[in-house]
Amino acid sequence: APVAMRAPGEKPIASPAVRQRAWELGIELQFVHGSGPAGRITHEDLDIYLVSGGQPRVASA
Amino acid sequence: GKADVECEVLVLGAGPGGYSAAFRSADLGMKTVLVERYATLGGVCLNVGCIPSKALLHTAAMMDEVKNLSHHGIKYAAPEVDIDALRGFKDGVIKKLTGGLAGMAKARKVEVVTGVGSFLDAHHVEVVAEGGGKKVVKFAKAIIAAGSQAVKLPFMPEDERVVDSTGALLLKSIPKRMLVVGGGIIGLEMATVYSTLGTRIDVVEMLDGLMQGADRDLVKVWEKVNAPRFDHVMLKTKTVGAKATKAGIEVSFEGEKAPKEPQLYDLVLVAVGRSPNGKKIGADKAGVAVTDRGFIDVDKQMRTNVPHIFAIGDVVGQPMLAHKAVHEAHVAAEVANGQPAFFDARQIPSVAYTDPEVAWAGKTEEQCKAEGLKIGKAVFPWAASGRAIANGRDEGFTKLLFDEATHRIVGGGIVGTHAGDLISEVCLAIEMGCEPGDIGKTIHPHPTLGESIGMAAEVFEGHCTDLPPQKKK
Amino acid sequence: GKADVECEVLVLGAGPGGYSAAFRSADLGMKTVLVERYATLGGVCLNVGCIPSKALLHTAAMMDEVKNLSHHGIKYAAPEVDIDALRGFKDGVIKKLTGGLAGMAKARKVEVVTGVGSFLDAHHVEVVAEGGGKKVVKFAKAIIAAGSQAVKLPFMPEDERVVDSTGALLLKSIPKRMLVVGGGIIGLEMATVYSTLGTRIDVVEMLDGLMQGADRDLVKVWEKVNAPRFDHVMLKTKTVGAKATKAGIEVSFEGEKAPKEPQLYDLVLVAVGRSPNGKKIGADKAGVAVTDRGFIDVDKQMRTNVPHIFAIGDVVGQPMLAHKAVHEAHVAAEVANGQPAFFDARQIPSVAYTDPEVAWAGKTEEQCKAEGLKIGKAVFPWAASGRAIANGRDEGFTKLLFDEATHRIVGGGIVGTHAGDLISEVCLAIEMGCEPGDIGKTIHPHPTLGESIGMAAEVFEGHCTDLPPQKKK
Ligand SMILES: Cc1cc2nc3c(=O)[nH]c(=O)nc-3n(C[C@H](O)[C@H](O)[C@H](O)COP(=O)(O)OP(=O)(O)OC[C@H]3O[C@@H](n4cnc5c(N)ncnc54)[C@H](O)[C@@H]3O)c2cc1C
Ligand SMILES: Cc1cc2nc3c(=O)[nH]c(=O)nc-3n(C[C@H](O)[C@H](O)[C@H](O)COP(=O)(O)OP(=O)(O)OC[C@H]3O[C@@H](n4cnc5c(N)ncnc54)[C@H](O)[C@@H]3O)c2cc1C
Repeated sequence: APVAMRAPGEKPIASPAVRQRAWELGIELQFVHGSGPAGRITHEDLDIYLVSGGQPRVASA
Repeated sequence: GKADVECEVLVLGAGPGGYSAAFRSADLGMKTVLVERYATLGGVCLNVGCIPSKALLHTAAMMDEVKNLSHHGIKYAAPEVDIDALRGFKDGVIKKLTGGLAGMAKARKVEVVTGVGSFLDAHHVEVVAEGGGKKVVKFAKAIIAAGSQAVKLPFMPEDERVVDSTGALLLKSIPKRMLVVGGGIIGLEMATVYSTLGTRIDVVEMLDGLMQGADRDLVKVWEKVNAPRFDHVMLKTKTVGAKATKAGIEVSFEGEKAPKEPQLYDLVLVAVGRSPNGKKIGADKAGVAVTDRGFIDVDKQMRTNVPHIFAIGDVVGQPMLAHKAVHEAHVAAEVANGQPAFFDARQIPSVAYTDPEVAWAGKTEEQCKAEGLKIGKAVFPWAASGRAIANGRDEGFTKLLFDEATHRIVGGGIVGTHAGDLISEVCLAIEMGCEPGDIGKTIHPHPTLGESIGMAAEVFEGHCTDLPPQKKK
Repeated sequence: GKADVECEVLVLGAGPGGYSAAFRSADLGMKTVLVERYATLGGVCLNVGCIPSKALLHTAAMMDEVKNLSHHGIKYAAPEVDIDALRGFKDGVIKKLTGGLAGMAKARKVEVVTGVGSFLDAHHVEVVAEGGGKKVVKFAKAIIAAGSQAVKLPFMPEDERVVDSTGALLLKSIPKRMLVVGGGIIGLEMATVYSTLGTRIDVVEMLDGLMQGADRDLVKVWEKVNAPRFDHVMLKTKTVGAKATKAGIEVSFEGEKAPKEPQLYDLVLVAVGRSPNGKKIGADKAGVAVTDRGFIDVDKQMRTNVPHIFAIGDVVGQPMLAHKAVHEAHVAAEVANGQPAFFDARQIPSVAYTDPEVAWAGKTEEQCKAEGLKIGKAVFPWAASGRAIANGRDEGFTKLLFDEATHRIVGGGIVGTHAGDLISEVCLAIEMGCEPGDIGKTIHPHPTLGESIGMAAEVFEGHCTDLPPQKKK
């Protein structure tokens, strides 16, 4: 199972359109790495999440 | 069972929630029936709520503005006020909008069935028209948008001088003394209209402040400007009795600010809240659960406990606001159409259309404190806004709240003229998860009231050059 | 060379660009000198531009609104107009703001040197005070913010009845007939003020439309509402001569709409544009390149060709707007401080503070067409806005432009009351790269003018339920 990247209850930062698309794709934003400033999740992040087979991309810390 | 009409989607109630749900359903290609008790569409909002109140408030705001013009060398004598014509204007506004709705329903081939609707079972609603005629509508899916109604105070006498907001909006006459029971937005909006027309106002509120829900710093500015409208603002005070006499309505109070003697009023407006209509639609027959208080619980997709029956608007809970109803309506219709929509708003704004207006979105400071969320607060006072000063109205301020950990905006509040229009940018900023730099580096036009939002974001960063130097953080 | 004063940053000119640059420089800890020819800070914008014009425009808008109130049953007799008091109000607004600036300069320990400044070399400016006294300021870095001034028409007679915007703002009297030469924003704003005060207006414009820069659909709405203000709108027409006579200024025209006979005016406002002050500051002595037209070219960091000398505001180019100057100012100060700042705005909004207001941000339709950018256009007409109808002002509309390829918003325009405040949300949306869903799914408060922006985004997606059904795309 994917590992949550955020504390439970923490709302990931993503715009309404990105949130809507994630919902449509059945993606839990909780598990998506956000590449934008302060971890904002973009459409590209959703694309990467999808091609990586739903595996959360670990932040290249 | 047998049905007179069959449809894919039945919408019960034609307020902003209901008509938006019906229109969206029809636009998505579903055969839609809209059941409404009254002859006109639009519900509380268009007929006896948002719209008529704002028509009167705009007029009141302009009348007050005229008084300010005397400081600019433009002196008007007191106007002739024809309240029949004012009422006529307001009714014309309503008619234009409800007429528009009827036309749009027709254009969408939404069938409107007029009468009181009640569930017979999970797939049938019976509609009883005023004359007594009955129609049964069979539906595949239903969206409940039955709204709310004003709460009554049991001890108030049945008298035409005791009214709820609907009665107050009728504007039958301009009373000398008026009591507003309940210091919420609706009561204060009506108080604004009547006081501008010449009425002296008392307001009584059980809690310890007016306009609950808004942060106190915002309300304070409103209070200061509006103090002259009120003879008595009775906080922490209860209305305990009322008697209709020939001279007026005699009201007695108990509590901290209660006058010892009962007070006499020409008009009493009861505005102590609204209660949902969930218990009045035979929901149990459809198996839809209703809470004790009359609300219908729903999930993020606006589904009730019965998966093909949805509910939206005032009947599903607070905040009871038209814009919440409309957005929920779209979700319900889309989900009924099999789309993966969901209601996931980060913020639902509130506006008091008083003078000045008070508007807020996202989290309030009080909420952040209650949640233990550490926030940074940035305020831009309108006393430094060129436009506010040029307008002769620089009493307001713009406040933004940023999460200290993530530096994202989580809320904001504005008090000042047109605050209700200005707050939209804050709404968008919250939904987009903006940082101070996103807002502050966005070039806002000068000189506008809107630039106060950009400036407040600059204040958060210590970068504002339209204010005295800030202390280093 | 020898210097009377030494500083890290010298700022030349104290308009919105200059004072913002100086204040930001000081806030960053740099010793800052601000050189200004006039005794008050604030430049064109505060003294003879944005601010006084808006003070008068607000008054005018309210006077016009009073006329509308008669349709609401509120009848006012014509006001007593005391133009001395009106001028006094306007001057009071300016004083409040310029006084505030002086205080803020002091609080920041920005040294203000009053007099005309001129470069001696790349590290010295000589300042000549009105009395003739001279001071030399030595600087490590300089920020040029010398602004612009009104273009003159050579054939106009020297006469107190021929004025530029500064003269028009003096509001010496209310002429019977006024000619506005130039149909841009500044001219039309002044036309609005004077016509509300009772003046009959003619306007002459060489190009084929008023308010160039704005999309024609926006301007059309303004034109329709404002037609009664004008006796003649002479497009594609040139002013070719003028003669001062006892009866007035006699002006002759040539072109498509030119009257055959010269016309007589009590006041002629020349508002044909502004030219930058780049050639008047001895820039060559510092090695700073100035274009033929007097502009100073800068890079994204606001550097001129001389790396330690920056330039900002009207003197660096179009659009000549105060908010552009302020944002450039911050960049220049930060770069002078060694920070990696740069000016990279996606949009600079424009507003005509006429009645109704016209505001636009980002790309216009005309621009998109010129660039070959395929866009989707979404319009929400205010005739369907409950608030606009309640305000009795539903002539406007809100328009959003989305890139067809990326679905990102690239521009927007609004015509209607308070458009200038409303456009801010569009500015933020463009900077954030919003999609229609971002804006449309943001819950805007109802009933506001601001929600027209949310609705326009819904229109783009074909989802708006406050309009007749849209055709499927
Ligand atoms: C004075 C006042 C001012 C307000 N101002 C604002 C404001 O400025 N902004 C704002 O956002 N909100 C405002 N509100 C609140 C707003 O009006 C409501 O939130 C909104 O109308 C809720 O919409 P709704 O569709 O849920 O229900 P409603 O508007 O209550 O509509 C419900 C409809 O269902 C019908 N109905 C109910 N039961 C049945 C039945 N059994 N059969 C047939 N029909 C039925 C009713 O007749 C009604 O038409 C105001 C309210 C009031 C009273
Ligand atoms: C009537 C009118 C209305 C306007 N309305 C708006 C509006 O609503 N919104 C908007 O954004 N813009 C408006 N503008 C434009 C706006 O005023 C300018 O864009 C803005 O003032 C430019 O700022 P600036 O700092 O570049 O220069 P300026 O404001 O022109 O300031 C330049 C300063 O430099 C000083 N100076 C110049 N040379 C020297 C020298 N050699 N030595 C010493 N001092 C010197 C000048 O005295 C002046 O104070 C308006 C302009 C006019 C005329």
